Order: sequence, then structure tokens, then C-alpha cells
Amino acid sequence: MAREVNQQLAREFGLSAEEYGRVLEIMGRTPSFTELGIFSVMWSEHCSYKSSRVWLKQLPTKAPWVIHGPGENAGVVDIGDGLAAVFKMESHNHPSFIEPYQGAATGVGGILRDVFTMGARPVANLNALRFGRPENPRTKRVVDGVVRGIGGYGNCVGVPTVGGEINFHRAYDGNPLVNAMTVGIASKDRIFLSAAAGIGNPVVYVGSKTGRDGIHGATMASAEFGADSEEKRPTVQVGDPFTEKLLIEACLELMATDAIVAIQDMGAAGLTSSSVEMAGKGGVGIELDIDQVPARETGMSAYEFMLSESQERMLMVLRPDREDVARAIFEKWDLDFAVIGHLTDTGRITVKHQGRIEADIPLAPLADQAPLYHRPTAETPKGEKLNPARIEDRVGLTRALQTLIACPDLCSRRWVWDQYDSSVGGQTVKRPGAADAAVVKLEGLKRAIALTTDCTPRYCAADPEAGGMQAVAEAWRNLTAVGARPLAITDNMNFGNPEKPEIMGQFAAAIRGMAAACEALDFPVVSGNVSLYNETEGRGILPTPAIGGLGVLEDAAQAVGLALPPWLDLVLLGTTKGWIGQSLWLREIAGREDGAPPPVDLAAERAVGDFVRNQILAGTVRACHDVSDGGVLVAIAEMCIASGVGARLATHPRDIPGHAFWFGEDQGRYLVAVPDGAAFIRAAEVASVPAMRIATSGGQDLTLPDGGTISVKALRDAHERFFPAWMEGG
Amino acid sequence: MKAGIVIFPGINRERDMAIALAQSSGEAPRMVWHKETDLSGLDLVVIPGGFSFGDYLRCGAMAARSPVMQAVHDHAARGGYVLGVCNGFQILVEAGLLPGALLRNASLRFLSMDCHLRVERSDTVFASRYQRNQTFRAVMAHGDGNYFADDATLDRLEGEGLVAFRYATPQGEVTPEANLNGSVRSIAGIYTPNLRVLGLMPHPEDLVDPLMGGADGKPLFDALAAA
Amino acid sequence: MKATVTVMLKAGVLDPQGKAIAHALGTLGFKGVEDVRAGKVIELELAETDPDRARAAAEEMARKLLANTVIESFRVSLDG
Amino acid sequence: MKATVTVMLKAGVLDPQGKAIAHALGTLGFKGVEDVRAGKVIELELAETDPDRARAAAEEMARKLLANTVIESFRVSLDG
Ligand SMILES: Nc1ncnc2c1ncn2[C@@H]1O[C@H](COP(=O)(O)OP(=O)(O)O)[C@@H](O)[C@H]1O
Ligand SMILES: [Mg+2]
Repeated sequence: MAREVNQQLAREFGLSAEEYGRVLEIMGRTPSFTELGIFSVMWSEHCSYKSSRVWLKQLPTKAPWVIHGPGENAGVVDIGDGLAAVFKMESHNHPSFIEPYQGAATGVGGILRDVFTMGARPVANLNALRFGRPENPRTKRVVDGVVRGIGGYGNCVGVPTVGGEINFHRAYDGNPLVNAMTVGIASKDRIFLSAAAGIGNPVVYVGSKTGRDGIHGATMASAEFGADSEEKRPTVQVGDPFTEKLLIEACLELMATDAIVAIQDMGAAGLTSSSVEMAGKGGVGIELDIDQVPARETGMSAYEFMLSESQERMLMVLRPDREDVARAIFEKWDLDFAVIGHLTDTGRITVKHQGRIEADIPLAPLADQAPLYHRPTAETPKGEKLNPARIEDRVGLTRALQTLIACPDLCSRRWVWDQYDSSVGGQTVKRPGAADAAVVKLEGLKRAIALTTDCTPRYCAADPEAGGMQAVAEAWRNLTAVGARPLAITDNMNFGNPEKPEIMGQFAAAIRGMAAACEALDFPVVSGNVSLYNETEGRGILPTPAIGGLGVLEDAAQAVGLALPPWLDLVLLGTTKGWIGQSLWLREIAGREDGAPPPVDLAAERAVGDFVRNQILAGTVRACHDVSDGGVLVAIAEMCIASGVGARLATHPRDIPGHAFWFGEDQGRYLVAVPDGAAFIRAAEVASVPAMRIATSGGQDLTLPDGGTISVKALRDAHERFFPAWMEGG
Repeated sequence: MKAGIVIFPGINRERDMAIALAQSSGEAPRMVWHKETDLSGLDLVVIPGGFSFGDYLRCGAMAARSPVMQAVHDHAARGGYVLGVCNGFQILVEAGLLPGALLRNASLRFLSMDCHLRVERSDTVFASRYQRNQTFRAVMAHGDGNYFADDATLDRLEGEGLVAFRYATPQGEVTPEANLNGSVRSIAGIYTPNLRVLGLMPHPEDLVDPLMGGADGKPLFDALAAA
Repeated sequence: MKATVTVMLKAGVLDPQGKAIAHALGTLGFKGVEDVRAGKVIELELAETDPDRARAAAEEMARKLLANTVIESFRVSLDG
Repeated sequence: MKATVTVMLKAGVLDPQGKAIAHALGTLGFKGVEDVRAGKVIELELAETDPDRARAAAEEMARKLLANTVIESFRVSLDG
């Protein structure tokens, strides 16, 4: 039944001729069908990082508080009080386009497993989403399904979804991005790793049964299956959040014992990658008896078992004398539990099925000789620095503000987060919309973590290095704006086809920018994910290095939000030059998407941010909001809308055109609401931080320097209109 | 009052509930696994929110038929206190301890937001620390909270004063706009005739600390702790 | 033997899902859709081979679990 | 004329609901339940009186809206 293994089949499996040659060399014979399947998934872009590895190495990954950097299922940082935060972000872009609900739902499920597999109880989810133009009829269906899917899974497992971001752009029309992030909390001396150890120790499978879901897309062309193969071989996996919830509870219960030697979730490439990676990392061999794997369907082949991506499954190595303890826990939770093999001293993975050896591969060369490409890169041509004085303001401040605050990229995301349970767990101090970063308290303690996701793809497209730097800086800034000390990031590198030099150039440059920012801000990368080939019909997405940031607050009560209280001075910190290139004002008001994006001055970024954080922790700041998309005026309006309190704006410096001052997107800036602006500005001067009083809060209207007045209610109506009107209307 | 929290597989607000109960009573509630059948020693049995059995088939349907529910029936029949919140309310209704049913939200979407509840009567243990007609804020987080019963049942509930809370504006007006999930007669919670079993959809337990956005739900737990 | 249990909301119980589907069909340009009701179907593969006993078993499953008779009615059909 | 569209997950697609129902039926003491699949049923009241045209319309509605053909299959039956 199985097809003959040759170069042609290898190509269908996604292996190049050269890669197949290497397989022949390692095996010293023609591999079996199952062996070829194992090579093809282990050497896929997704598992081997063959195009990106050389670049990822440039990212800083160390700091005194980093417990585990990249290389484990998720990153681990010390957050004090004997605890560690475990976090990671992962993409589910392609599945979410094919089936938005299930694609997004299983994306959430997958990232949750990466975190609780390390012994952490998941306490927060975030999601970074990019969709096509709202005018594209398909976009609405994708948004609806993705949002329902994220909520459907996250709400059911009982992990609050506390933040995220959404952008729209035509570049995502045929390729939306769904990046899901999970943060968990563990005792810092009880972190579980995946390196297998102990020859003879049992290899145990737990969770859901295995079906034919999601088997390597490349093999769809294989003639192994009959004419009804379409019916039998869905590429889309269906998520089962109930089983995931049981799996979380059962795993955490088992982790409180000393039964586990090593554990790993079955993610992409399922049983293959989990067993190969566990044995490989531990430098041992592994023997699997496929007959013992719990199956949902009959007649599955070894190849199908090894490549299935059925959800809600984990693989563990147990201490042999603790097998019964473990079995009892999984039976209590009504989950499958099966010993499917044991560790060996052969250094090989051996797969047995129905009395036959279906695969027998040496593990070291499978890992060490995995392909590694230094693909050619081409620099993105730099845009020019636009002179704002040469770009006429045809609409004035009032109308521009009304337009910007209502546009898809800036309007309220309430319609989205209202479908996510953000309070379950009872620890959410800052829910979505309340602050620049979500704040989640640690149960029973004063301490809290702050979380954000950030990336501005239009900056990255115009200048990937500046954009990569900006994304990291904005994440750091958003954490700082609530008073948190930023600790580390996870990233999700979403790019187009790496075989095109201009795309690989974007990737390399974004990494350069990110690395510089991580270095300057002491904000290392502890985990991440790469998603390449995001393109349809030859057109790539905007380069989108999404950043997930995590910070810590010693006392949750010190966190500030962005809602503007009345009768305070609003002070603008940081340098404003009126950078209009790649701004939303330029796109939405002037109808242009050009120019260089705003540069990030990392030294200034740090100085301003450290000052803001110190002031928040000293208790002088009542509200804080960073200035990002849309510039100062949009940021002030957002603060007003959040509280319903108005503000009267000061006049701006003469040397900058009004539209550039109020809507420019210079980086490294914050707005803070303080009782005594003059004293605050003096303190800023002492710290050499540029500061100016920009408004006084109070009343119910926003009064602009040109005399225009808009009621906060009208602003809020405009801000809240887009999503409900678009999604629920007609 | 000695409290216990029933844990069904898939329940996920048991920790929130335990925190709220312990904060008011100073005593950690007993956690009761759904396969247990002995509730003796408990004055108050709480069925918390979540997705028991994934909420597959119908919310609360499978949990309502679990072994522990016979014991909950017996506890209620003995005059014991029972509180069911969100999924807990759905389970009580599916188990026949409270009348009616909870249908899909009228918007067909999950609703996660604050809402306001008007207190219909305060002469019950649960509501004794609120004033009649007072409104308080609670967290709504459900996909199926649209209360339904036939007219005869509704008339009986109203006639006997068994409506506990209604969705209202912050000022206490019962309006269609404030009735976010579409519940019939804006009903958010109901009692049994002896006023000792309460089922309600929104979560008072998620607002018991100003740090988390308010303490509007705390009086309910303070009252239970003191009773 | 296979038994199929179809569960529908009783007349008089609001069916927002049916209403939403009717609305969406209208938006898609379908004409002449006068009413839409949405329900559930549960297909049971039973070891039982006697049709009467299979039907009786399925009906009991429906009464005990599959339908909530406060709001739903059900019907059982057999095939195979 | 009434058309009933039954939508089920395709064979091989995980059916978490069916799995949970089967488990619950077992807990309730029902024996001999070998498999359970859960699906949706949509009853359409159509103005159309010609059976062939009614069926064709219902099939198109299923393809365009009622079923998610990536993971679901559907069947249409007519009555009355
Ligand atoms: N997909 C989403 N899920 C949940 N919350 C979201 C999502 N997108 C945006 N939000 C929330 O909306 C608010 C505004 O987001 P955004 O405009 O991206 O903020 P900022 O520009 O300050 O980073 C934040 O609280 C954010 O967490
Ligand atoms: Mg921000």
C-alpha cells in the first residue's frame, strides 16, 4: 500500500534533492515510508528553523533573571517571591485562514500546552492578530471566526484573555496572522524540562486519542490513500478545550509528585517531534510501540500515528516506580494513559508497529545534520525622511482626530475583548482597554505581572530594522507605562517566503533592530516562534515581528491605568519633533503610505522610561499612557474616552506644524496625569528628561488649541462605532 | 457558615469563589469532588462557574446528572443553603432545583463585561447586606445566560417573590438595553420558595476587592459568612 | 443499530439562532425563507439489534440527558 | 415546503461533543452505546413548492452558510 520511497516522493514530502541525499547518507539505505515522513517533518521549516536559525542566534537571551531562554517549550524568568513566569507566543496563521474558528482555537490550545508542560499554571492569554482590509468580504468571516475561536477555547479552559492587538492591512487579505501568547506561573525550583533520562524508563502518552488529523500537508498527494481520502484526511484539527482543561489539572496534579522525569507536549509533528526531541536532548535512545498508542480511528499506519497532529496530547518519561501514581491521576480525570515505549541506550528512535520495525533512525545525525541555510538577503530600500511642512493639512485638527479615533486600526477593540473572559481567576487588575499593559496579580500575593503584545507592521515594511527595534521598544514602553519593570520578551516572527532575498533581508534586519533594542533595554528574548511562507499568490504579508512582553510589579496596587481623572495636569514626556513618515495621520488623512518610519533613540527611550516608572512607583502619577499610533492627540483622546473626563490642550511649540506635533509618531514618549505639573516637570529636568505640560483635565469636552471642541461622548461614540457596525450590521 | 465548593470536571471559577468565601469568612471552603456523595457538615454548598464537561450538549446538563447532585438535592431538601453562579446556576436549573432554563445569549455571542443587578428583595440571607432596589455591579462572563421560563412559571416566581436580581442600569432602571443577554423579564437570579437556594448568572465573586475593579459583590459573601 | 435523536426547541421558546440564520440567509440573497428553526441531532450507534428496544433506549437517553424537556422536544428515528 | 438540513462533522474529524455525550451516557448507566456523533439540524420553511427546486435551494444554503464544508458534511431531506 505504501508508495515507493524515492527522490520524487521526498520532494512531495517537502525535502529538496540535497536534503534527500543527506537522508540516504545518514541511513545508509533507502528509508522506509515512515522514516522519510519523520525526516521530512523534523527537517521542515517549522521544526528545524533551517532558514532562520542563523539569524535568531543574534538575539540577546540572557539576564540575571532569565531561568530558561529559547530552546525549551517556553521561556522562564524569575519574578520574585520564589516564582517564575513561563511564557511564549506561537502562530496559527495558515489553519486560521482555512478554518478561522478551529484554527484560532487550536492555536490557543497549543500555546497553553507549551506553558503548562513546564509545570506552570496558565494565568493569562493574549493574542496578536492581523487581518486583511475590512472592505474585503472574506475579512469579516475570518475576524468573526478567529475571535469566536480564541474565546471559545480560552473561556472554556478558564484562562483569562487579557490583551492583544489587531491591525488591518490589505497585505493580510489572503494570509491573516493569529499569534497566541500564554503566560503561566510556576514555583521557580519546580520547572519541568523535556530532556529524557534513565535507560529503561517508561515513555507515557496521556490526553486525547490519536486520529488522522493534520497529517503533513505535503503528503496529501501521496497515493497511500484511496479515492475517499478527502473525507478521511481532514487537514483541520478540531480543538477540545474541555479535554485540555482536564489535561492541565491532571498534569499539574502529577507535577506535584516526583513521578516525572521529562515531559513535552505533542505540538507540530506530534509524536515524531516530541519523542525525537525528548530523546535527542537527553542523549538517549527511544523505542516506541505504536500498537499501544490510543487511537480514535481504526486502520491507522505507523506513518499516520507518527505524523498525526491530534490535539490535547502529551508525552512524558516517568520514574518506573511511579507509573501507578501517574495512572491513577489520569484515570481520575478520565484521560487516556498508555505506556507506549521506553528509553534505550541505542541513541536511535525505533518505531514498532504490528510486529514490524517501521522506523529506526540514529538521533544524533537527525538533529546535527539538519539543514541550515544562510539564504541570500537583500536590504529594503530606505524611505526618505518626510518634511511635515511640505505636507499640507487640509482638514484641521478636529476632523483629523475624529477620523483617526474611528478608523479600523485605532478604534476601540471592545467588541473583541467583550467576547473574551478577562476576569476568570479573579486576579485581573487591569483588563483590556484599562491600561497600556494588562496587569494580573499573583494569587495570594501582592506581586503582579504586566503583559503586552506589540508590533507596528507598517514601520517594519518601510524599514525592518527600525520596525523591529520599535516593536521591542513599544512593548517595553507599554509595560513601563503601568509601572512594571520589564523583564523579557517572547517573539513571533511572521514573514513571507524566505527564499526571496528581499524577505530574508527583512527578517535579518528586523532581528538586528530587535537585538539592539533588547540589548539596550535589558529586555532579552526567552522564547519565540518563526512563521515563514506567509504569502498568497506571490504576495507576502508585511513583515510582522510580533513581540510579547512581560514585566513585574512588586505591588499590584501601584499599577496605573490610562483613564484620565479630572483636575490634573497632563505632562508629555520625551522628545517631539513631529515625525510624520508612516504615521496613521499620513495614511488616513493625507492618503499616503510612505516615508521613513520614526527612529527609536534607545538611550533616550531608556532614560524616559526609567523616569516614568520611578515616578509611578513613587506614587506621583495618577494615569499614564504611551504615545504610539496616531500620536499625542489620539493618546490624549484615548485617556479622555477611558474615563469620560475632558481636557483643555495647551498650544504647541511654534517650530513644528500643528498636524505634525499633534499626530506625529515620534517614539519614546508618554503622557502622565499628575496633580502638580510644575513640580513634575522640575523633577524631569533634574533627570534630563524632556517634559512639557500639554493639557489640564476636567469637564466633559476636549478643547483643542485651535479652539475646536469635541465632547468626550462624541469621541467615544466615534471610537466605539466601527467594530459593532461592521460585524453586527447587516 | 461552613461552605463547600463542588468541583465538576471543566469548572474553572472555583478559585475565584474560594477566594471570595475565604475573604469574608476567614475560613477556606471545603472542595468537594463531583464523585463524592457526602456533604454532611456543610451549611452552604456552592456550585461555581466554568464549563462543566465543556458545556457540550447543553450547559450544565451532564453535571446535573452527576453523583454529587443527589446529595445537593438532599442538602437543599434539608433546608441547607445552595448558591449556584453562572454554570452553577445552569446546573441547578438542569437538575430541577430551580425552574426554567438558560438559553443562548440573544446576541449569540459570549458576553464578558460588567453589568448591574437590581436587588429585588433583601430579606434573604444572600441579599441581607444589600438594600431592596439597590443596584450593584457584577461581572458577566457567559454564552448561555438568557433566562427562560414559561409564563405560568414566571408568574409564580414573581407572585411568590422568588426573583432575586434583575439586570438594570447603574441607576436601577430595568430596561431592554441593560438586559444584555435577553433574559425574560430581565431575570438574573432566582430563589427557591424557602429562599435558601440561589442561582444567578453574573459573578459577584469576581468583584470582592477594589484592586480588581470593585467590591460590589463582597456584601453577599459577608452576609453568608455571618449567617 | 443506529438511532438518531433530533432535539428542537419547543414552539414558544425563542430561537435566536434560527432567527440569525434566517437573517443571514436573507443577506446572502436567498428569497422565500419563511421560517428557520435550529436544533441538534445526536446519532447513536447502539449494540441493540431489536428496533423496538433500540427505540425505547434512545427515547430514555433523550429524556434523561439529550433533551431538556423544559424547553426542548425530541424525536427518535432508526436506521440500519 | 419544509426542508431539513442535517450537518455533521466529517468522518475522521474529532467530535468532542459526541465523545462527552457517550461518556455521560455511560455514567448514567446506559450500556451498549458504541459511538455517538453530535450535529446540527436546521429546519427551513420555504415558500418554494417544487420539491426539486426546494432541495436545490436548501443545498445551496447549506453550502453557502449552514455547513462549514471544511470540516462538516450535510444532507437535505424534504417533507410536507
Ligand atoms: N485581540 C485582542 N484581544 C484582547 N484585547 C485586545 C486585542 N486587541 C487589542 N486589545 C486591547 O485593546 C487595548 C488597545 O490596544 P492597542 O491599541 O494595541 O494598544 P497600544 O497601542 O497601547 O499598544 C489594549 O488594552 C489591548 O490589550
Ligand atoms: Mg500602548
